[in-house]
Amino acid sequence: MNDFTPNEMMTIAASRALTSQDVCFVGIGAPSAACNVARLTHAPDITLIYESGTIGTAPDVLPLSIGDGELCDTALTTVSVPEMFRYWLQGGRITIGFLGAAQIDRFGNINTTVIGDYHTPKVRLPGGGGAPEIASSSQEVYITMAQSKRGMVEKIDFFTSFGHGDGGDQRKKLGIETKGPTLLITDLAIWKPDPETKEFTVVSMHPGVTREMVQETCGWKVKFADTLEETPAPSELELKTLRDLKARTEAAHKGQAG
Amino acid sequence: MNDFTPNEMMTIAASRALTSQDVCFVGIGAPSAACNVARLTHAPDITLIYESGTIGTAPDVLPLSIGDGELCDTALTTVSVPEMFRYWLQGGRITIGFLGAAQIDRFGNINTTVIGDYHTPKVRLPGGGGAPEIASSSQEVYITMAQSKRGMVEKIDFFTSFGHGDGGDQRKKLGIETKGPTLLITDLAIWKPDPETKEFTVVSMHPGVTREMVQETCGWKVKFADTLEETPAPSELELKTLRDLKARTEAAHKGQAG
Amino acid sequence: MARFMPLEQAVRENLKDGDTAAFEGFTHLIPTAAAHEAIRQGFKDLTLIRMTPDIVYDQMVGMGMAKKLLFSYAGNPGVGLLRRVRDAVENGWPRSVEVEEHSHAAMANAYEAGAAGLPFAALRGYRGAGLPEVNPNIKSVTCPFTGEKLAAVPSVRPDVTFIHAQKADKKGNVLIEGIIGIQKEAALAAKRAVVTVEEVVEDFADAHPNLCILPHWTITAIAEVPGGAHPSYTHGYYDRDNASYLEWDDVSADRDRFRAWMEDNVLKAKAEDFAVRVEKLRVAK
Amino acid sequence: MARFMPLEQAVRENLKDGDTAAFEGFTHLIPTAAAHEAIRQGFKDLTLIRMTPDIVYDQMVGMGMAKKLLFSYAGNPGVGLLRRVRDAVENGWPRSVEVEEHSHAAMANAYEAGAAGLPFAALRGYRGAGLPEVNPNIKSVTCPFTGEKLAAVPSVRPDVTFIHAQKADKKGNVLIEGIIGIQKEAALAAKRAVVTVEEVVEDFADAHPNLCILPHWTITAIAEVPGGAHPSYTHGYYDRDNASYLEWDDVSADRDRFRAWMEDNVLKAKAEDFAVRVEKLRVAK
Repeated sequence: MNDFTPNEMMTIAASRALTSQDVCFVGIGAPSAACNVARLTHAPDITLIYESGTIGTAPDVLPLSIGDGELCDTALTTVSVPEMFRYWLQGGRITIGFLGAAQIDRFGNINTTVIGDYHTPKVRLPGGGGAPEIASSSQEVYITMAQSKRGMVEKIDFFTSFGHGDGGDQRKKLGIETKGPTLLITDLAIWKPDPETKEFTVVSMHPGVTREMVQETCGWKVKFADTLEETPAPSELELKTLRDLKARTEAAHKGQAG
Repeated sequence: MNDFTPNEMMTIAASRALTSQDVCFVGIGAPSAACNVARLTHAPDITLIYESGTIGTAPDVLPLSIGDGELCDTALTTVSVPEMFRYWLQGGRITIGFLGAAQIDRFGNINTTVIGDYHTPKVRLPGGGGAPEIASSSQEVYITMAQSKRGMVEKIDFFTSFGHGDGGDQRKKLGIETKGPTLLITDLAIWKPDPETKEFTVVSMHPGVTREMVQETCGWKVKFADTLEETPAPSELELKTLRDLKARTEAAHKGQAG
Repeated sequence: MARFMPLEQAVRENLKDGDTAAFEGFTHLIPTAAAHEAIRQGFKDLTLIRMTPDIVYDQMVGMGMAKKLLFSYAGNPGVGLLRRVRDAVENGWPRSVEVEEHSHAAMANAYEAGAAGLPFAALRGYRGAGLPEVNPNIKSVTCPFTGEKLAAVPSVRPDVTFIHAQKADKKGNVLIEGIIGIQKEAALAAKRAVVTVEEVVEDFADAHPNLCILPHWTITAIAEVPGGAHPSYTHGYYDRDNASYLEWDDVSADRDRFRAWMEDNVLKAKAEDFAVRVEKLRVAK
Repeated sequence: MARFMPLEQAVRENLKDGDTAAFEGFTHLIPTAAAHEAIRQGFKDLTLIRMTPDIVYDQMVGMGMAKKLLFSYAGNPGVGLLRRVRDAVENGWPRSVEVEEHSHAAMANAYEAGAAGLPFAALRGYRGAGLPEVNPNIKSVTCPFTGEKLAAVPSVRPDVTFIHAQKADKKGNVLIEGIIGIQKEAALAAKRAVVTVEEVVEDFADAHPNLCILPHWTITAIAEVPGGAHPSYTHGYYDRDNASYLEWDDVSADRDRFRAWMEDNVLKAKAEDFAVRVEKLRVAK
């Protein structure tokens, strides 16, 4: 039971950052798994919100999209999409916006729009969806993604959502009152922004991970905290909860045929 | 059965102006009675909307307020008040806004706000409620009120809602694209605005009414159309429908004790 | 996070002298019991917000609790004028009251903007109307695409909003049904939201997914007060007491009679009395 | 006034070359049958609006029907990219497509403003984001009370909106349940609204008063098309066909395979085929 994949460690480490008091705006993919593991373990009263309008949802399987029927069936209430973005996100009621990223820089700025030039893109990605305002209206933003040189870059191609810009107090200068990215959880480490520069700094490495591994999979020169912790390995309960969730999810999504 | 009061004639004449195709934003009082008589006689498919959010309502008794439970019970759907004013009224979906008035002038401008100066009023009336935007956003406005020198005045004390202003094309000049008041039904006559000046002009007098009676109860010098019609007397069905409705209403409202 | 408590405590902990307070309800679900509790606790210098101040605000103004009213229709619905409000505005009795007056459309939009965290609301409104001349809080914005000029009003953000609702569940989620009015927006726009409910149920598991529900984490305090909307009504529980609204027109016509009525029916009463008042008005479930 | 008619007629009468058209549905209730009918009828030069263009717009773009896309998230939800949209944007195959891109918040507000008859929507959005630099339709307004600068976007007013819903009643009123998304706003914002429904029932007399209902006089045409949202789903009728979304990732990866699939599954198919496609996905009532 002590065997676990880096991806599992990532999801579980991310889940630990959430509490029963949080109202979490959940992005699809890794954030969704982490949020639901938190709900199924130490944060049973966490409020999960998906941008499709489902508030206080408790899915038994992970949704493939942000609008699966399971989300509505298990929600406290389901509101319209304009209400979701006006009253709930813009209204300042989200404590944690939880995002994934295709490209990220050291200041938590995210690109999910294009690789290359916007008008003549090399790769046209899906775009921001809810991310631009999740990043600015949530009280804090957590980000989770697997490390790679392609994903963690010196300079992102497009500012889909704003993190800390060039660092320092640039958020404030732009009139953004919220905290922005305060946590980055990868498959190798936990990162927090430096209090001054806002550059993401490794504060904890997952079991078995070395500084070299972190640096090799990151496109910028990594800063490490003076006192570096080791992320506690997944507990049996955490691992079982995550794996059961994934197994239920796979069964549910494969079990349907056109 | 041929006996009827001027007030009954007023309500029934007003009801005849409505059709099954109308989407009518209903003010309380005389407009409410007229709209429901129309629904119960010649316009069964008329859509009645009250500002409390009830759409397509069909009350068995007249509501005392714009938010009686009966309105919700019999409605197609009930929406929030902001939605009512944004999507339904401002959205341009109301064909007829039906208003009453405390004070009116010859151009259909209405005052239900104050008698006397606004800041030191002689009588503080309830105010406009929905009227300012009912008057500007409905495709047309019908007004109904009993005639009196106090009510039909040369100059209103306050512009609660805008009719035709000083007449002519003043609505257009103010950027109001809708038709404004196109019909005034009193207990004595039916009035329509002159095509050019927009001054309300008597086009039909109710049975037994004389020009003198109309003038004596009106604070401005009344204009009469060249060809003046006589409003057809209430039919048996109309009168019975109205009286039954009033009787049901009275019984319902008196039957309750605190 | 919603905490359940007696109404007396909920009012005491969440309202204070000088607050900007909304007791909202659009004919339906008027939080009368909460307003009466506020009257008993004798607050002063309140700015009272409500689209349709009716007899509850007539009572609070008549008791001298309000320094300012922000409203869009100050009448006894279907009956007539508010005589205590008139006495305050026209004669300054028992104290003068400042008035900030809007249209329904503007106030509905202002609450909506408050719930949406915006500083103002834009609407196609007030054209040709007299209110912009007497209310400096009606300004304008210009559409940057079409050049159209629209009315602008500040969003409404009360210190505290009181509403009445059908049900809370045990976690403190609140369900509002029927004529839902402006209550969701009024609660979300406020710093603190206090809710009285007809009853507390286990959960809303069987409720339709699209109903009007306020999650427990949007609410400060909940008090169970059966009948708490009387003489307004609670859809599914009891009917509107239209006779009481008609009666109020007499009671409020005279200062002494008003005072005596308030003494008997509010100052000497308590939240539990509301259940008795609606007994004959209850509807078959 | 809603008229009932076959889908073929509803599309033919309400869509034309060059139109600005929204086929809306937020994961749930995507009007696939209507989109496929539009593909069969071979329209050109459409401006396609949708918050979440998914495989339906991938198909329409791949068939060369769109000259412009207005959207906020162009992905196959939970699966990946839209390969036909990519091919059009990156390589101009089968034709180049103009892109107007917003955030979800901006588009939701733009539809909302369209339904509300306003020319623009204001939101606290886009701060620090890159889109305002590449989209000239993102401007700003200043709050006349606080001086705060907010983002402004033009309201969305499609020539025609297509949506799918659970039920119509015999008068043509339409009921939408579950994840209601942006459909009410999209229908009300449009000049013409076309609705496909799972079934037609007598009336909605037993429905809860606060459900999402579009009155018949807001709708142009209604066609009964059971299964019409497949591979999306209809809450209460059948589940989302997630396998089909995964399959599309393969189908759409290759131009020839895409064309062949479209020939077999869309061009040679008809509206009635949708009922068969959802048979195995039906949920217990």
